[in-house]
Amino acid sequence: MRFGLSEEQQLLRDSVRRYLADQAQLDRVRLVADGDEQEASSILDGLLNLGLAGLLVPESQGGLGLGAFEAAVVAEALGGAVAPVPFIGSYAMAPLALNRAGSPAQQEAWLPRIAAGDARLGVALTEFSGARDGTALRYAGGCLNGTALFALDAGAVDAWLLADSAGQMYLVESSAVQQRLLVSIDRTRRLAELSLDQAPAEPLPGDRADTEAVLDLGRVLLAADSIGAAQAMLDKAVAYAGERQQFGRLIGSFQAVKHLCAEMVAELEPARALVWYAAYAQDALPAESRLLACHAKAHTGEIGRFIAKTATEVHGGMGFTDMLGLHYWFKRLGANRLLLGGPEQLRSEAAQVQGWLS
Amino acid sequence: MRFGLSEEQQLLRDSVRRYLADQAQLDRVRLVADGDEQEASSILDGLLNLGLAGLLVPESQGGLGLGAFEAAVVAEALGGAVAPVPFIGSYAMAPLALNRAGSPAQQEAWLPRIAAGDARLGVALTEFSGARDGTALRYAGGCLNGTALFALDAGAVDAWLLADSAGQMYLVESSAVQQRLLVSIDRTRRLAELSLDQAPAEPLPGDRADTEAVLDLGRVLLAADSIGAAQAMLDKAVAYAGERQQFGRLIGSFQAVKHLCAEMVAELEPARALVWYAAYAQDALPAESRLLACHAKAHTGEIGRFIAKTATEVHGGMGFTDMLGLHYWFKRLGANRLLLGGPEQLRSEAAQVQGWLS
Amino acid sequence: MDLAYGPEYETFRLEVRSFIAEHGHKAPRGGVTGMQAVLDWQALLIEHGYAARTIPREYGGYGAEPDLLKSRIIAEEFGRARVSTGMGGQGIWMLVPTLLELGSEAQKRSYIPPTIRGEMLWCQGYSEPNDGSDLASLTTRAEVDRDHWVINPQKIWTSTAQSADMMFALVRTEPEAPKHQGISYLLIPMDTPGIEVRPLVQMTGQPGFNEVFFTDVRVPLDNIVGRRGEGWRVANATLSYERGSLADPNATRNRFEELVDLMRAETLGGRRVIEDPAMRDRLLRLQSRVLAMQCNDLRVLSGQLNQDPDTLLARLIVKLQSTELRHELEAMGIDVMGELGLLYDDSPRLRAQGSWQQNYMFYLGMIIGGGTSQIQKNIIAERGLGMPREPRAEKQQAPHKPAQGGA
Amino acid sequence: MDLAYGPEYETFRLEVRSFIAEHGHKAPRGGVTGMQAVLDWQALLIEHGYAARTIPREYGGYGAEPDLLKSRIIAEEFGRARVSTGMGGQGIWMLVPTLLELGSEAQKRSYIPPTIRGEMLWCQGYSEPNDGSDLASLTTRAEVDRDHWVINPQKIWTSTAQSADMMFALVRTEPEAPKHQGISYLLIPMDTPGIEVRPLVQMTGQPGFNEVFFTDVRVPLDNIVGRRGEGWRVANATLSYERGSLADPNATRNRFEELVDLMRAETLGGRRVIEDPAMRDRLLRLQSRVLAMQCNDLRVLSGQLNQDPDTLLARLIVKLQSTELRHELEAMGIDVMGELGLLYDDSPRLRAQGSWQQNYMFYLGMIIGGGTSQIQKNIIAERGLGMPREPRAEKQQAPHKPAQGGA
Repeated sequence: MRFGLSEEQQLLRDSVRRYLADQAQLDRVRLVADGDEQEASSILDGLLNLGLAGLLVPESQGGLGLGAFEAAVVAEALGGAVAPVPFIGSYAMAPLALNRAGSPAQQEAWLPRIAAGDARLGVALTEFSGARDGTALRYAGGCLNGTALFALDAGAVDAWLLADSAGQMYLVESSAVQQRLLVSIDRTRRLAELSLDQAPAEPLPGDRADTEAVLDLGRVLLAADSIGAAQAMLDKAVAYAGERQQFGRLIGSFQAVKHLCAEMVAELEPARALVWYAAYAQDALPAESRLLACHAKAHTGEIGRFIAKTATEVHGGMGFTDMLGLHYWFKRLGANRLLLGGPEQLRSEAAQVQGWLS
Repeated sequence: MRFGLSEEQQLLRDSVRRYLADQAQLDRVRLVADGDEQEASSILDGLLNLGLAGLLVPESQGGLGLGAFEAAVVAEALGGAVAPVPFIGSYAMAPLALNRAGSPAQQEAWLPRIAAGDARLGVALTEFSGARDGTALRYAGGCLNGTALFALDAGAVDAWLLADSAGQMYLVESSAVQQRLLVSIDRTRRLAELSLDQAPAEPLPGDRADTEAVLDLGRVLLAADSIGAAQAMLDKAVAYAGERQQFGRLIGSFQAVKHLCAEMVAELEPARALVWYAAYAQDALPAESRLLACHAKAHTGEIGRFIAKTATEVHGGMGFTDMLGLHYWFKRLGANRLLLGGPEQLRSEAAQVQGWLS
Repeated sequence: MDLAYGPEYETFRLEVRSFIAEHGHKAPRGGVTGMQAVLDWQALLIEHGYAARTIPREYGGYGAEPDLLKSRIIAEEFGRARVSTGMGGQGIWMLVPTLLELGSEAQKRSYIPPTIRGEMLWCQGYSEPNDGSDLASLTTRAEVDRDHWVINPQKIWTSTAQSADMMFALVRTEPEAPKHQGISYLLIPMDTPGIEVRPLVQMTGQPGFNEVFFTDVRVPLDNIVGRRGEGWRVANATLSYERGSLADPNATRNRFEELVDLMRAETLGGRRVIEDPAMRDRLLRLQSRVLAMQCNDLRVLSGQLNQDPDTLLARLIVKLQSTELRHELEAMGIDVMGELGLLYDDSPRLRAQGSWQQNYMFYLGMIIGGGTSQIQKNIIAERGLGMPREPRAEKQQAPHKPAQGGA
Repeated sequence: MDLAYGPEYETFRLEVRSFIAEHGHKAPRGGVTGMQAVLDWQALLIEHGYAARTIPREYGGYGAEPDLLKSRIIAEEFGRARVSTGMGGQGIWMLVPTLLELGSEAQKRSYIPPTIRGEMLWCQGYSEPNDGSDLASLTTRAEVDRDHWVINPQKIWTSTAQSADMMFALVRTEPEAPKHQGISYLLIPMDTPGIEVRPLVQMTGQPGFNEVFFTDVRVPLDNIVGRRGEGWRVANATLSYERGSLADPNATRNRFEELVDLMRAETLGGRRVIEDPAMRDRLLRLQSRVLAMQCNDLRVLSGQLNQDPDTLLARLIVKLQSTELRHELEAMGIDVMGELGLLYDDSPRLRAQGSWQQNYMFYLGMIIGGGTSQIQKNIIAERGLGMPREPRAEKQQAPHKPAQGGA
């Protein structure tokens, strides 16, 4: 029995962490956040060389054939470094969607290229996960029309994976989609609004349950990303409190500061265990997987906001400026809280999953 | 402009406080809590001698003709001493009900006797304020049948004021009602279950709005009682922290203890202002009175629970035993939170009052 | 992640289940069972290795090797079936492990067998009126008079002192030594002349704690565990057992399920409480935390099994989080019932024997006892996160009230 | 309770209203108004006594007697109409009151008139990189060189330093004196050679604070307010003005109403957010707190009017509670929008110019600035509740990293 990472999983985590520590330091994150495309693709290329693109692609299609837990291990490492790369959409949700719901032809067409790092998909599930406004996607005569908001891992993609409000998924070549980038508080990842006007679209044969599984995976990985980001903020707060002096004392020796840090860790440790278990459940415990995905994301949303605020407070004025770059983590946690559904919505879905709705 | 107590109101408060400090010390509260009827009526008699019975009775009926604000001033003082006496039901809600909704004959019959301390009414509004279970009151042929729960200020009453689920109020002589005392965690006030079997009942001519006003007053006064009780707990915590030594220091010099006390006061002060304003609104601001009654009670319910817990924690093990009697305040706050509706219910009513319900 | 315990353990689980299926009906339940049934059940559990499992056979135990997973399976299966896992208390949880580690052979032979059988009950004599969280400042002393210790004057917060046969106590034996080095660990028969027990009523209304007064209480010199002056170290061996036994996430999960049932059962204004979306959102917030603590518990278990180094923090936060969480669960139960949640003791209309109300207060006691939440946060920050200690302060005096009159 | 201001004041309120009705259209709004319009509006306000109301006429003000209720009415009516009450900033809020209290006649005549007209902008030079909450430990020094102060080396967190004409600053002039007694309060023209301003970008993405570097910056000796070494006392006179201006419960109430509007406007899955009972319960929790802070504000006002002694605590908790509350209001606005709440800057689909997102961060800055919530709690406990101070500690050193190699 082992609740946690196997040795292979630790190696995976360590290799991603090491790469990010070497190649995605804060100054490079800043460059990407400020729009430097070259830096962005250079950081991504290095990560793909570690095999991240094929993580969830079956071995028969040239991937590593690993599962949601390994993807969560990677997401936690990426969040820890606020890595400015596409991952959750392009290299986790999209492969899972193709693998579970795609036709053999669709799988052949995309999975080997994704695994090789030769193709990348953006993912737009918001019409299914929680539509705002009057946006909608309508499929008729082999074409999709309408608007999809908050497409994940946007930018230079080869195709889009979309879902409509009924949970039907589609593939659309990027050339048929008008992409308008959205500006998010979190500059480390890219969101877009997609407009489709008679865009030729291939439905995926899978059913609504597949779309739910893809959405659940996305939610779990956003939660894992938040665990990594929150841990980084906590570590920075503890380190700062151990260096900064006020009133002739290290601020970390003040009980008030100590207790803020203790409260953060007291929330973070159980949340991490919950996220790990939820990730494991995506592969191993289908009866619990939806419920755990909702809770993992709702709960990290709540504690992530608490930790983002509290760690910033421990830094005092320094936390509020750009000098230490702390706000990149703050904003990443803020974005993760709301992408693919905020806490209240997720809890309401959790009630539904358990049959508690009237 | 004065937001707070006038000089007369301060005198009223001080006279009640002084009386309670002299005549309702903790050891006498204990006796009443343990069932000593004689102590109970002796404490009550002294209070009635201060004029509390006639506070809300019009001068024309032999009372003082004061308002909800004065009643809140008294309730705050009573809560501060966990005074083991009937007040909110018998001497505030009942007179208001008679005054607003009673016929001239009913007013004549009861108000002068209440003001003189010669008669006392218990109040059972729960069928209207939030019925549990399958209890119900049915009126037919001049008689009430059914069950009413959580009658306030129970015990040796002369008559009962009851409301049915539609908000119609009734007076029923106590001899026609079977009273079964309920045992509450709060032993300082008495709750009862009433059973009525063909009990002759006099409807009050007033309408549902009158019943709402009576309920609102009850809620505001429970909130005021909680402010008094919470203030007492805070005062005790601060005093204890200033005497108790641990690790060679006064525990009040530990930042953690200081911050617990600061958090209590930071919640308590605005809540007190809210309750005062809500009490004032019952007399002076009819357009806001319902909303403020809901908020005053919901909010003191929340902060009362927080302060009850936190002040107990500051006392450590001493707070958990009967030695200092702190738990009488703890339990009074617990009871006030739920009587006539808990926070969630009250907030839902507040939404309704503002037209926010779908 | 590998949550399977393996085939050997699944076989063991089936054994446990069949034991429960066969014998479970004999287990004591609620408050109605007589003492003999409790003792018989305890003996049966020891015989099958479900109690005193790792206590050596020569001291009356079952003599199995320590095996975290088997212990876990026993707890899981008995918990699921809601069958008692036998007697507990400070003798079994705290004294027996301490004696096994640091007691003399004679002490082990005299005390362990009757203790684990439930025939010798113990209470803990650590706290004193003035020490609270600062246990090491205790001042109750034992002085040597020929072949006896002579003990004075008082302990407090002593649970079960009235029914206990024995007390294990910390007393100051070297008043000149530094605070932590002048303490010894003594075993005191509770029928020794000079001991007086006075109950302290708790806020729940029940007696639970006691004050214990000592007036020249004499116990033989060899009633000491470990050496003179080493009592602090002996007690700390025991304290780590205590902390481990405080919080059971499976009990919390069971309680959460009872909360859901309560929300399905109770109504307000004719609507089931579970149908109130605001209450349901609150329920689901709690469910997130219940699940998180269950997962945290699995991680801690895994850390013990696999010697994972990164589970220290997961372990240190358990007392703080689990007591606060349980307190909030009970609080919500009260709110679900509304005014019914105020009822207590033998009140008409009382629900669930008043257990929500009682536990609400009991778990506030758990938050306070065994290191308050404030102390826990210090421990997490200093031991877990390595944050700097507070600078040492000079001794501070309580402000004296000004004397009346006079110069 | 008497919430009426009385007939004199109700007449005054009507005057204010008719001024607003007649002139309100000239008030600057949003970011589009030119500087001249701002100055014209300021002049008009001073002329009618709605700005610089109590500043004596000889210093360019309106010269009215201080009257809390009239000031309140002005704030209420302009707030209700959402019309600007004129220019603010550290010069008007902090420096002018300080000069009126402690400045020389010459200082008053030179600085107050242009400051209140908005023609002379000030920044505050208090904080330094190493002092943070411990302001009195500042080390930037001014040394006398003939008839000038010579100032070195650095201030930080200086808002509006780039646009300011002048700085009022605390500098250490007697390095040998005790911490609080060696400080002086100087007025420094920002165009003095040797001053360099470097902006600090905030988490909101906007510049706001600055670092200001001084290299042998020379200002005349008589640019001191109060006496040499008395700067701490001078600054404290000013600090009390600053704290008063931080939190405006009427602005919070307006923002709450915008939150309700937002919940009516935004939808999720086709349903308006206000129809979600869980979100509505959260909204109502906030409403309780908004109302409570409004009432608390009335109580504080009343305390000032009537010299009530029991409003000290109500005043001390304002900074803590109002900044935390406002931060939570803004946070809820983001949640109401869901993913739309992530949008920022000039994003397509941005709502309300991104004000919820920006304020969410800005008010976290307010929580931190001007005494963090932790410092506020100390103040409440010690000054408000009279709790004992922490024992003084010896100076503590940051742990040094072990040197590489070597003995």
